[in-house]
Amino acid sequence: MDFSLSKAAQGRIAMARMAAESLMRPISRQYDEEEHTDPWDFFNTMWEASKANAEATSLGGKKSGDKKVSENTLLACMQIEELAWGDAGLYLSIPNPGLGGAAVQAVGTPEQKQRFLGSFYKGKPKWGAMAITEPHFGSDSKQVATTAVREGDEWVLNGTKIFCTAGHRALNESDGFVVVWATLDRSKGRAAIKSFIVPAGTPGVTVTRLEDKMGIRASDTVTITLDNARIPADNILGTAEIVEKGSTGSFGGVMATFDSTRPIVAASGIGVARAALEVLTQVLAEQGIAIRYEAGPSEQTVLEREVMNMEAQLQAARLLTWKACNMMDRGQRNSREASMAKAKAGTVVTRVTQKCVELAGALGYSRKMMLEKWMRDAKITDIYEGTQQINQLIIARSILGYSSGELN
Amino acid sequence: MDFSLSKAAQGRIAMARMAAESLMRPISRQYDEEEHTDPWDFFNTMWEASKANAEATSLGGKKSGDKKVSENTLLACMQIEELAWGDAGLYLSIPNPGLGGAAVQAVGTPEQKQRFLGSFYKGKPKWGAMAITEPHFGSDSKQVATTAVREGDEWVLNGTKIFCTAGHRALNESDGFVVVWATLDRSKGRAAIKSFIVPAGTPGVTVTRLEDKMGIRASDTVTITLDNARIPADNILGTAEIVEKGSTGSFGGVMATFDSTRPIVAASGIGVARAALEVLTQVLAEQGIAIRYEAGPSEQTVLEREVMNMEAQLQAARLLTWKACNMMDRGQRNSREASMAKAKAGTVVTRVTQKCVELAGALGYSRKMMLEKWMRDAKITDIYEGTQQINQLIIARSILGYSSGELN
Amino acid sequence: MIDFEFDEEQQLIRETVTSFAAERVRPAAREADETATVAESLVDAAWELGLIQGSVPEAYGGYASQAPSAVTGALIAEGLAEGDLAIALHLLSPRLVVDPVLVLGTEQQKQDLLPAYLGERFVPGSAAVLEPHINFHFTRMRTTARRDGGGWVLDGDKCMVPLAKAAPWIVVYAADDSGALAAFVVPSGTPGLEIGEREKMLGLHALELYSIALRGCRVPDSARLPGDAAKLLRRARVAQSAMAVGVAKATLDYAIGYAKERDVFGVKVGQKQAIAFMLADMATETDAARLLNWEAAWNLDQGNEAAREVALAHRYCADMVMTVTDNGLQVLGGHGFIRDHPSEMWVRNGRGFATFEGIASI
Amino acid sequence: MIDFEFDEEQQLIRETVTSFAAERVRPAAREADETATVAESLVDAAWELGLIQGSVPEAYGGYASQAPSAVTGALIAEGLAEGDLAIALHLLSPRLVVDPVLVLGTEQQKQDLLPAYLGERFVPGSAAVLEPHINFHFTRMRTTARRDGGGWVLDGDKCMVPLAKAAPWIVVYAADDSGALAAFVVPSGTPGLEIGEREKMLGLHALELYSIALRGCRVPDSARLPGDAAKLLRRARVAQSAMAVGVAKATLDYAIGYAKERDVFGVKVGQKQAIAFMLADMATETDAARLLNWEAAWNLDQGNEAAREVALAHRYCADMVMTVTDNGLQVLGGHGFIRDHPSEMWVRNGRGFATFEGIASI
Repeated sequence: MDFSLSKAAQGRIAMARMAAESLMRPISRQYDEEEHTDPWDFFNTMWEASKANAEATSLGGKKSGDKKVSENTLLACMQIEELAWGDAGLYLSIPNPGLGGAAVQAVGTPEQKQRFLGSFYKGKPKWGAMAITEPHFGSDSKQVATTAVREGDEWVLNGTKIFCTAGHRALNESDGFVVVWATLDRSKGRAAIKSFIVPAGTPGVTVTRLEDKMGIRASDTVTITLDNARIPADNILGTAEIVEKGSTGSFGGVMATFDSTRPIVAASGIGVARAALEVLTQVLAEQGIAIRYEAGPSEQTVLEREVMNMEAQLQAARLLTWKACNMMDRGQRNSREASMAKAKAGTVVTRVTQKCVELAGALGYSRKMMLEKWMRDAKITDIYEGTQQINQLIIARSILGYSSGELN
Repeated sequence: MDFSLSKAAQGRIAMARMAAESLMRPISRQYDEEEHTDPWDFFNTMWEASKANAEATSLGGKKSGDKKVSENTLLACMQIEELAWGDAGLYLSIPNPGLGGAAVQAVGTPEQKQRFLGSFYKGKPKWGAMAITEPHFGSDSKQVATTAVREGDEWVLNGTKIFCTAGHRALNESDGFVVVWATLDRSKGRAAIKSFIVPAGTPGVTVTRLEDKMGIRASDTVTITLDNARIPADNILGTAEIVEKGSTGSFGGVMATFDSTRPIVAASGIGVARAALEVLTQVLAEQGIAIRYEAGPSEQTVLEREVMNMEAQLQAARLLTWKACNMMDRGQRNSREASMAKAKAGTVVTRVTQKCVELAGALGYSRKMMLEKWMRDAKITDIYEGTQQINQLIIARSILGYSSGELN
Repeated sequence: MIDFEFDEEQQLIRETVTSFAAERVRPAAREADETATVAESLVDAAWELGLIQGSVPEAYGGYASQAPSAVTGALIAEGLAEGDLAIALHLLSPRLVVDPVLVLGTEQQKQDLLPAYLGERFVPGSAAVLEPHINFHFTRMRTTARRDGGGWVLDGDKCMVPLAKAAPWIVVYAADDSGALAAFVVPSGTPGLEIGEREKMLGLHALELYSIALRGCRVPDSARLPGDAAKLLRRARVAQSAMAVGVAKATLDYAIGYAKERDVFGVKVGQKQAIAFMLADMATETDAARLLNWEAAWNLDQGNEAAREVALAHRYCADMVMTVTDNGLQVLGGHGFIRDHPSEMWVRNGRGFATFEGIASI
Repeated sequence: MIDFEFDEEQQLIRETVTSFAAERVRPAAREADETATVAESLVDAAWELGLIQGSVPEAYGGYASQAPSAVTGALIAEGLAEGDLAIALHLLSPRLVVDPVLVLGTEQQKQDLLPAYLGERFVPGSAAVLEPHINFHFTRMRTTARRDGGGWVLDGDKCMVPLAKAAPWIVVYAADDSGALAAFVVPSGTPGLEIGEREKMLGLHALELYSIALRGCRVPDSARLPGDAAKLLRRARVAQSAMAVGVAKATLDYAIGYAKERDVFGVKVGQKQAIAFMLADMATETDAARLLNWEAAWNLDQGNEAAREVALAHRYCADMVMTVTDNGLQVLGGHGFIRDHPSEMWVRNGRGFATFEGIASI
């Protein structure tokens, strides 16, 4: 058991922190106010950095193969906490393969990985995205109604996808791609749901709506309409057979990517909440208020206790997140822990940011400070990549030993 | 809209408060420690008082027929808050017709009311009780498996009832009665569930177990076994026909008695929690700590805020309870409000009494003070007469307009 | 005796306000939020309801038969806020001057100030209470009122001052030389009263809010309302708390509607216990908060100081509305985060209730 | 690097303790609670596990190879408390003397006191920390230690002193003349050390607890442990918090078992979202609290003061265990209120964690 940060972790955090401070914070308010505009300077800078990083990695410069236990997932979470500390909307807008890339990485063939990820960091900034949700369902993803029909060497996709993060930038602003969930046969349920890589420029694929949101406004969230969109036959992720659940490439396989993305979402929320708590305690310090951690209830002020509670809750969420990462890095099954991290962080970051706004009084409520923005940004943590309720279901099924049929 | 106490309310509260202070508090700890013993002096005193009161009422001395709006339910709640403030276990042990009597009052024929309630307050102390729950079900009362079969001029009852409050005193310590829920035909569901008045001394009726409980230890909670227990045919409450729900005497009719008993349970819990909060604030006052209600979070101590929160929560629960009573007294349907009062009070009194123990430190945890007892007594509020979860279901069905089939 | 039934007048006012809120205010709410304006036509229509005029006695141009009631004020505040909080605050802003003058003012002050608010058309009122620092509390203002000859000199900074540009008078709250809370009616254009930029906030986008600076702002002795200003701010807290209940009620009903429409796992969202119980809890808490606040209002109407009751209700309502609006958004899942639905706006507006001080009055 | 995996020794200790708790402690728990005793045979069996001996270096008669670890102590405390809290506190009571002496004592004190605890059989230890007043906080004791010639005079009242009658030494915590927290090893029978009646509490029935009075109780200078006594009480907080996690874990598992067995509305109780989500939350909070407390323990093992980390974890665990045990009872409905099931006992024991101070040590 070890609670110290490795050198690698310290380095990753420092790098991300630098980007957050120098590139994200200065433009954070602007791109919140100017919804649906693109911070190209930021994109380009991040893109060049990622490019350099990708080249270094491919040259073997950053291998960590000599370590007993990997900390790749952990490092990713730590990095993302820092970036979201900078700005959660901008973090989600960084040109990268995103959730679509994660799916390709998780269940794609070597050829697909090469084709879509191998040369991703070439040329101009690009985005990958994932399209699951549809207008008639949110959490119940086996309800996918978008269809994929095989015609010759192509798949023909039809349907409407909503709440696709970075879909606009993936399809309209770059040569990116979107991974689209579609069913081969609605009567066959989960087993028939497959994911398909839809590249930018595919005819019949249109971004039909840009959502106006409460927070994370720098990030685009779009509706995508697929109207006889044709993609090559080998753009399907996994097998086209309708197989039993649990197999690679099936619904279960794709769902498993949530085990890595949920801790990441948790970490991003924690970054936002930490930003808020830091600013609050800084303002308090300026007023000469220090937190007396070892004071009793008849001495400690409400303010001190609230700050203390927030620090404990935030650290609890962070440790659950790190635990889920640590398990993944050790190759252990972590669905329960990933959902615990996500559910806990969703609640905590929502409450912490709301409480910081409250405790900062009129300053907290004003757009002169960033607290109100962070409250708006934090709330999405409890919603996307599985709402609080979905994650509670997953945890409950796991501890009770119930199937999704027994508990839903 | 009026938040003032009527003269009648003030009188009722003062009377109950006197009994609570002079008769209950002095023996409260003793009958908590000496579980399964009977405070006969207390029983006799209360019985004589009730007798006198019953005679006065029957002579018309206490009629309130000249008032526009009745406050009978409200007065009952206020009285019970005071009695439970004295001791919740002793309050439940007061010889009276109890929940069994409430059922007779609600759905009995005039003849039954006369027979079981008309001369109730004659002779020695008596108790009435209600037996619903069975070993295999708690909240889902349509699962009643105790059977009632008509044989000639009698009903023959068979089954086991658990968690019957005052059942021991009703059957073994007095000439009381227990109202037993039984089914005429299990295959017919709710509509076949009837309630039957089982008098003390009925052969085949045995108290087979006295429960050891966390709190309200002065009150007996028993298991009753019915082994070919025969009662007169006219001891059935309501009709013996298996009719549609909603009719008088049917399951729905009996369930409706909860609309009056739930606010009463809420009130009793509020009495316990108020006792705890009063003692805590008194101890604080002795230490020179006054609550600064209008202080801000950087001035107010945690202790002050906790007390303030508890006072607000308790008063909120009390007002919901009074609202449910007021509606009943006005003849309005109050199922939703009765469940709101019960659910809210269940949570609040549990938390308030637990918090009082905490804030009083080692004193609170010790049996030298009463706080720890009140914490044990309060918890039952959230359990009996429908758990928190059952009341949430009722509220949710009401606001969503769902049937019990649509939401369960 | 304890009774929760409305009397006829209360019933009438409630119905009037509720239907106006449903028919006129709610449909205008999102556009008002996005454009940061309240439409003139809406203001005119609301004026016709006589919500301000009805609280002022006939002697000063209104048509009230008695002193303004905090309970009635709470009914109006809740009803309008159920339509939209920012619009409600705008429409009721005249009370920010009318109510202090009626409750704290001298006969002369009433005659001088009230008739201006009771004409054919809406005249905005304003109050400067909040200050832009983290330890603000209404009992300890940093803004000072210094005795100077026959008048007072006001100094300090205020924020979230509603309609400060358009209002002919702003009631400024400050601590006097003895530290006591005092209220001053300051006419617009008074030298030393500097109205800053319009403020942008988390919520209340439609309401014009300004920071103001008081720099040696000199007012005559007659500007001071002689009554107990803390009493006024307690009344304001009751009005605000009633608005919190209105916002919670709006949220609850919208979430119920959504939960009954939306499918999940083969049933409606509302048929899932997790959501159903959340809604049940929202309903219970909204009712509980309303009752607690009514009791505080009733206490004020009885002439009681009610410092404790108001503090309890204020705190309860502020916490309640945050929880309820947050849960109301959560019921909608991803849709709750999108500005097509009002839920996120109610969260943003709801978050302010622990902060708002004196921006509503009864 | 951040890693949550146990090392081999930790794994071994955990398995040993957990199985002992399941096989020996839990089955004895209810009877111990009702009869207010811990069976001798159980104490003897636990002594064989070497949980105390393993924390003392060989030089003093134990077989530890290193300084006592707060992380290892937390594993032991959690494991035993999962069996039963009162019994766990009894079994680990020697540490109330051993740990302070090891951490705060001089070489001479270690040699004088430790071997007595490392014999063939269990020797009870005791510590006097809590005081019977409402504003107790370990940083501000009312019990005083006054310099007097070459020794100290102790005065004050203590409560919840475990095994005070049987323990050969009680470590008494008091504020010295400078107000600093100090620890004194007081032998039983010292004049002025008056042991009162056995105390009855809400929970912990099986643990012998006493009030004690110190009335001019004179001890030599060598009785004072020279190290930072606050450090010790922070270690105690970590041990207590670990026990809170153990109680929560016991509650959770029992409630899960019940929820999977019990029918309601045609399914199992656990298939209802309201109960299932409550259990999910209990599981998450138990895990979260454990991690937070481990981090605090780890910080202590690094030699850090960790005042903040310990305070955060202590508060978190105390709140967590109350919520979890209360919900654990609620899952059982009426059955939870009956003493046939352990749930109500866990609530009574769980409620104490915000109060307990120094009755466990690592």
